[in-house]
Amino acid sequence: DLVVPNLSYRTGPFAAGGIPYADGFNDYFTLLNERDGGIGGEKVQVPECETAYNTEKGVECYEATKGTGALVYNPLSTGITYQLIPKVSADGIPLYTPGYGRTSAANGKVFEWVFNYPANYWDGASVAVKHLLEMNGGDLNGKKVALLYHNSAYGKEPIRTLQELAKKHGFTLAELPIDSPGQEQKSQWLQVRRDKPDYVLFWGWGVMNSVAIQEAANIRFPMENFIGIWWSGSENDVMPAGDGANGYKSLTMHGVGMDYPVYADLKKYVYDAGKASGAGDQEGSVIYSRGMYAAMVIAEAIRKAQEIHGTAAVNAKQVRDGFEQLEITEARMAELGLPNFGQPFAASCADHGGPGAAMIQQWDAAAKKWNLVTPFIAPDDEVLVPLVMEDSAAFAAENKITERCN
Amino acid sequence: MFYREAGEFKTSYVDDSQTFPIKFDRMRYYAVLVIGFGIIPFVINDYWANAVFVPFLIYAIAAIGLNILTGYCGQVSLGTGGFMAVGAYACYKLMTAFPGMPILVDVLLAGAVTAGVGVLFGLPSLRIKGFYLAVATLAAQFFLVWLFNKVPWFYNYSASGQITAPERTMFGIAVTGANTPAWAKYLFCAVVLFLLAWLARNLTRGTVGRKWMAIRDMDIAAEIIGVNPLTTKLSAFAVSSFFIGVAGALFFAVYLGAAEVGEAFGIQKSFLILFMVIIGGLGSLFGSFAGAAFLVLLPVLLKNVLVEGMGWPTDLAAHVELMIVGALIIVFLILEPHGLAQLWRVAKEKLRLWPFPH
Amino acid sequence: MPEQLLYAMEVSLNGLMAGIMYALVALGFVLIFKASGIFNYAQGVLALFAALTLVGLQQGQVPFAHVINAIFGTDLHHFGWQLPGLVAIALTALVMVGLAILIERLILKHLVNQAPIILFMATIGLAYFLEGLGDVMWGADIKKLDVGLPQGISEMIDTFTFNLFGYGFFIDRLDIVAAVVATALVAALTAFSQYTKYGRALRAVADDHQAALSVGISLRFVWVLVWSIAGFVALVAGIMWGSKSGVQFSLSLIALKALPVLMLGGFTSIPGAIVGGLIIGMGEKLFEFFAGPMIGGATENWFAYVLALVFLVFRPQGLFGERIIERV
Amino acid sequence: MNAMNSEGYTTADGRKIGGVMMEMKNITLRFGGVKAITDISFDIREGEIRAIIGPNGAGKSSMLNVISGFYVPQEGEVWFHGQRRAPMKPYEVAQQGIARTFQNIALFEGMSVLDNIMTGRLTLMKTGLFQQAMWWGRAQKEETAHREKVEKVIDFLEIQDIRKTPVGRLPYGLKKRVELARALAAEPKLLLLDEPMAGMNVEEKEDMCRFILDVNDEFGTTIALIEHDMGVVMDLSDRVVVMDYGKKIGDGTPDEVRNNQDVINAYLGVAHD
Amino acid sequence: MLDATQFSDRPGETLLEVNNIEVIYNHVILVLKGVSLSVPKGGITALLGGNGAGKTTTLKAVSNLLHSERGAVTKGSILYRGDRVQDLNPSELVKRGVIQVMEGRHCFEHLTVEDNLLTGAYTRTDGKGAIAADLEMVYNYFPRLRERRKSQAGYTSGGEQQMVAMGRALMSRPEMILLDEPSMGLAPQLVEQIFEIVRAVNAGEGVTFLLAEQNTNVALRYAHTGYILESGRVVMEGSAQELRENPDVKEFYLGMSDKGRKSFRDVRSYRRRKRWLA
Ligand SMILES: Nc1ncnc2c1ncn2[C@@H]1O[C@H](COP(=O)(O)OP(=O)(O)OP(=O)(O)O)[C@@H](O)[C@H]1O
Ligand SMILES: Nc1ncnc2c1ncn2[C@@H]1O[C@H](COP(=O)(O)OP(=O)(O)OP(=O)(O)O)[C@@H](O)[C@H]1O
Ligand SMILES: [Mg+2]
Ligand SMILES: [Mg+2]
Repeated sequence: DLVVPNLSYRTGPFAAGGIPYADGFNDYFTLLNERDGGIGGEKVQVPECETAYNTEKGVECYEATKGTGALVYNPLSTGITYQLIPKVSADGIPLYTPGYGRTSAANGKVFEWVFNYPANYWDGASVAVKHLLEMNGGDLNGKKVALLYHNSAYGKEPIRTLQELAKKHGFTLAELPIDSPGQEQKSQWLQVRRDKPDYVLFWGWGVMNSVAIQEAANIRFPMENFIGIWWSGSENDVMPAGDGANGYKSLTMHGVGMDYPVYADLKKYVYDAGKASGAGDQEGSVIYSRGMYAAMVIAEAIRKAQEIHGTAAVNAKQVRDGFEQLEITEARMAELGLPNFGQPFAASCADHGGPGAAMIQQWDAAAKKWNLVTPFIAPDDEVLVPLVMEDSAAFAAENKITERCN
Repeated sequence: MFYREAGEFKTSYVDDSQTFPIKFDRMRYYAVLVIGFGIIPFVINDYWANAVFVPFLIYAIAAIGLNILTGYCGQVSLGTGGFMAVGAYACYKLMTAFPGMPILVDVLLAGAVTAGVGVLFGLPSLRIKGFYLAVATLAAQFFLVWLFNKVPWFYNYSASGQITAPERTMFGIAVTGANTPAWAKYLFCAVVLFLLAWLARNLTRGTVGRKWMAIRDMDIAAEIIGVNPLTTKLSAFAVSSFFIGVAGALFFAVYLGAAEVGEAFGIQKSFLILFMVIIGGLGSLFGSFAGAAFLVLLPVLLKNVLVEGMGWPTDLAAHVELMIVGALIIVFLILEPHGLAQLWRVAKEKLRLWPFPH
Repeated sequence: MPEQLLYAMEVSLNGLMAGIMYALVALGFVLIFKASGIFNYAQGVLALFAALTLVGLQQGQVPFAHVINAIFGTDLHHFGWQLPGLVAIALTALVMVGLAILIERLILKHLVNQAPIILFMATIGLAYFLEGLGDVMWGADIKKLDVGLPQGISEMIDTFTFNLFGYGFFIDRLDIVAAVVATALVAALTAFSQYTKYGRALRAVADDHQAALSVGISLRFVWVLVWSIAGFVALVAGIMWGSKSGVQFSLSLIALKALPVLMLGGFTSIPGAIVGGLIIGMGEKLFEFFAGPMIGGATENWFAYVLALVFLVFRPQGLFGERIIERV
Repeated sequence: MNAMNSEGYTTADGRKIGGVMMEMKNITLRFGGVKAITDISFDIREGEIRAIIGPNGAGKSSMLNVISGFYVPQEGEVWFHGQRRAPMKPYEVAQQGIARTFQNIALFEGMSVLDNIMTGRLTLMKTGLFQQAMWWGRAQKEETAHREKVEKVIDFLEIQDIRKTPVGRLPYGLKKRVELARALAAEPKLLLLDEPMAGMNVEEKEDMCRFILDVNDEFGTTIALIEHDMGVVMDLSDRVVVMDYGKKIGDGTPDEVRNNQDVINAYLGVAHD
Repeated sequence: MLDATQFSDRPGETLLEVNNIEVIYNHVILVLKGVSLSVPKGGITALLGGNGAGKTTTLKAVSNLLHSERGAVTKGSILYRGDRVQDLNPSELVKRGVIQVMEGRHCFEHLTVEDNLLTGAYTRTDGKGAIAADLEMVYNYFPRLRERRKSQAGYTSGGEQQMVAMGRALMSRPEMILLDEPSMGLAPQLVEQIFEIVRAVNAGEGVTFLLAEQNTNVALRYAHTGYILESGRVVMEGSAQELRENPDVKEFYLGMSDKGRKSFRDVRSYRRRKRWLA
């Protein structure tokens, strides 16, 4: 069998995000097993391991599962990702961190075993700014932008990028950290209310999201100028604020909602068969879709590996090759029942980061649903690439890694 | 009678003040050493090292440290996480600043630095007592975490504020970094623990230990019979912080390999280690080991039983796990308020009397 | 008036409000400490548990649905009723009383006359247990708590201050409600502990379990009473914080915001909890306002503690705490 | 020292009492409103057994606390060995060779009897933190040396059999004895005893008296003692101070005191045989 | 209400009966090895014995305060007014009129002296007036307390605390008081006073007393009957009169030798206590 451990967190402060993600991840593989008998005829096992978003438990889970011939890890935690990067590199197991983790891992020359396509935080930051540019006819000069962020590795990721972009586009950037968990954000929002930034960008996770949106509503901040990263854009985050949340925007790197053909199959083979993961009440939600998306990419990578190595029972090393040569086309996604769900991309030895495009979705409180308001927007690579190079070079130096692919 | 101390007469005060006056105990102790250093290193694998032994050894060090402060000197502290962070970041800075320096030296120096910081935050203990002090030490906890999170110098200006341990070797074998063999990790921690435990034992059995305990049991009386509270309390803070600092350094460099301060050394750490000390037994070195073992092993054990064994969904298992741990803590306290160590002592007394009830 | 000053005033006001929210949690600690010398680590979790139960009852959630479904393969979720807020609150209060009784029976009864640290430890065990139980009973997802409390900016104050200074202050209506409730609670509790013989009994128990027993004070009764009240206070805190940030795990962490308040006001003083709350709330917000920008923000957590620490150095028993008796 | 103090005197049973060791001059101690001690002066001479008696709440224990530096009097001076004592911390006082026992036993409940008594010698033990940590060598030598001394005390007070018991479990009377042992272990010049015989029956009191007397003439230790049992006080002490409501109402030999009318009214009630 | 004279008319009627109880601490330490007492109604019974004899333990066994010390009655029975009370919790026992004054004061140190006294009336239901009256009574017994009424008990002198403990017990209007070492740390005339009070309360209100006392000669002067405990066993019992006469008691508990009371100074020779049971 093919083993794809699911390092999930259904407990602890971030359970609300961890649950739907894990469900989506599991359900997709269940679908493959039920419908196609696995990948290339090989069944997929998805042993789940609870990390509670805690690095030590994460390590424990990794060690516990890696012996079982795990093919790839996807811990859904920037903290745990940093733990695992050295370990997977030593153990030779790919680490897939779509939309989170260590951004500079996009540089395959340094990070042989880590993949974070289709998009990462710096892409996200850049896309958000681009969206702002569009809203302002391409000119942000003299505008005020505030970054409200989870005071942790995750939240700090975009700062460098945004500072660069601020220089480039001439807007001023104010940084407002919020300590986890972030139930108390009075100070930050009073400051927003005083300084009246034109836009607020938001890197939050867990309860911090719903509180922020609530507070924004309280101070009557124009929601359409409040843009969250894709981890701050789930139903859980906007629901508690009720109508106040109407118009809130967030990034997303994939489609949302249930009007994709794949759901027909999911319903047939998984939900109705009573094989749904967890409480089975998360279908179609944003984070659920993301878990499913991650599963889809992993499945495709494995399929690719099988193709390359001509064997169904691929091992971790081979799956890495699969990831590195993976190409997801629009056509392929359509085949999979997910037309226009994500962006097409092709990885390479040097490029583990993908195009990094993302869409903007907006919350419709009345209809209680997210609407996509832009197509995929590509990030500003001319700013990002140097940053990635710089950071990965530093890592290479510290750990005496010699560049590959050349 | 299984367990005898009768028929053992001490002919000198030296024998009488040895660590394990009773032959039976001494034997068991040697047995543990043989297993710990002679057998485990050869059979251990990644999982057992990273999931059980290494964390156990490191927490044991931290627990001994806190036990010195709380169990022996009676100063309840909730700053442990913060002090571990000091150890970790000191170690990281030393490792990166002087790549040539032997890792053991890094670790011990990290401990020393922490000792300094510990003394600093120990000063209020002269006025503030009991739970007030406990809460006051949280100031240290939160401030330190904030500091290491905010000041880029501490994490060498890395983009996300994470610190990652570079590889360091001892006798040509890696003990930190990704390529460290399991047994090396284990052995390194085990040796450090052994040394520190020995130091702790020496300190607690002699003059210093008695001063600490005197302050713990009745600080006023202690002062009146000639114990200087200032130096005594601060020495406790220093020693305890040294241990905790070393633990922090190992925790980061050997166990995690990469760390983010808020995540790895948050307030939960402080509580966790305090639990270990109390469950194990305040004022007992053996207790520190027992407590650490209990809180490291139990969750892993439960998890394996519930998830692997009984195939429960992971979240349910996790919740139930919490409930069981909580319930067990309470049960133990009711059975024996003075911790596993005391439970053990009572058991021995019973054995000694066996088969007679009293 | 200069802008800065106005801002500072607004910040202070909101600080006071936040402080009251902290005080609501601190109150629970004080009650139990006053009545038994127990430092109740579980207070935060009690608040979470209360809030979870409240939402659960109100929404008609099936308790343990997840487990039941897992075991019997059923697909239960809701009873399908929707209780009015007050009814739900009343029911939850009852649940908390029941909980208090259980706690006394199963835990405290067996730990009479033990060292404070031991009892503290027991409450930690309790915290773990309740945390797990809450999740198993009601699930770990974020829940919206709505018992019809007003929320959002209060126009009245906004316009009023605007006409006054040309700058409208932001005050959250929820905070105003909290302030009113808190004041009422404090008044009631103070009266209770000052003017009833139970009040005296509580303090006696805190001083010396055995002596209290010997004069015929029933620890069982006192403890059930106190834990019930603490449970109710936790419920109130849970409601306020729950409607603010939704109900899920992190709610239990508000305990950490209450500790400096407790320390500053004094573990044994009910009014102290409020005053401490006000000082802490205002202090941390002002510090963040003035110093935050310079030193990089997110200072509130540690500053609250440092502030309390400073006070303690001058008054080791907190502002209103009982003098620590040092005698040989 | 001036001549008058240095004389000393000889007791009935022919013990030689030396010059003034400790002198309290016009001590006044207030606690908020409560006046615990009002302008009291008296002295304690080398080698004598000095009793302090008086009704409950008279200020006796407070007086001992003043001597051992725990209470700082608002007025008055403490002279020790002919010099005025600068205000000092209790532990400094202890290091000057003043040891004491307490009215409400103040033993270290968490430690064994042996350790408790060893704490008595803390002022005499010198090895530092690092030597302690290393143990072998100095620390161990010192430990055993002092242990021998302590064993002597243990034998002297006949508590060999409870050496290793935790003091928490001891009955009241034995605790008192252990506390005395702890004080003796410090080899004090001046020994302060606060109601050493409270809660003992006659026989135990007799033992206690024996210890006190032996300490006094074997080691020449000066003793100040508070006691409510008149029999004991009158038999043991060379001179007696009587306090009432914080004031001194009598001072002199047992016989003088016994027949002092104020003392009879305030304290003895009936004239004591 | 019966008084001392009545008592002497009809002895025998026992209020409290302790049958051959055994007490163990911490599951291992055996302290009472079969103690039996019977306390006559309206009488004053003294419990004598050296340190560690088990007096306190016996009293705590009766008042059910042992649990809080991790001790337990493992054998025998305790009957109060004929019904078994060892399973009641202490507060129920107090409601039935049995209250203990614990050894070593145990005041509520943060409460004022007056509050301390009032806690004694916790179980009473006969209204504020009655309680106020009794408070007055206690102050009359101990004028010293009236002076210190407003100060925290923790800051009062040893003897004052002893008075507080005594007064607190009286405040509960008990039927039976278990007194543990009432004279400890009290000035001589106050000791007499306390015992006078005991006698007065006993005669006046018919309160029964069981008192553990080291001060044997005072105790035997006021008690009607007495028991002598030695290392957890009753080794002698009888009327106060008989005990006073007994030569052993004379020597070991009253410190009398045939030629009157001897000076403490003379007792220099090492004397081994005589054991009744080897
Ligand atoms: N720390 C203190 N704070 C306030 N009052 C005190 C303090 N210490 C003693 N007092 C008061 O001072 C007076 C003398 O107390 P002290 O303990 O010296 O009496 P004592 O002579 O030892 O009486 P006893 O024989 O009962 O022990 C008492 O009234 C007591 O209440
Ligand atoms: N909590 C306890 N744990 C263990 N042993 C105890 C405990 N309390 C008392 N003991 C033991 O029980 C025995 C009797 O103690 P107890 O206090 O009843 O004696 P006592 O007659 O009251 O002595 P005293 O006159 O000194 O008060 C003592 O030997 C003591 O060591
Ligand atoms: Mg006194
Ligand atoms: Mg006793």
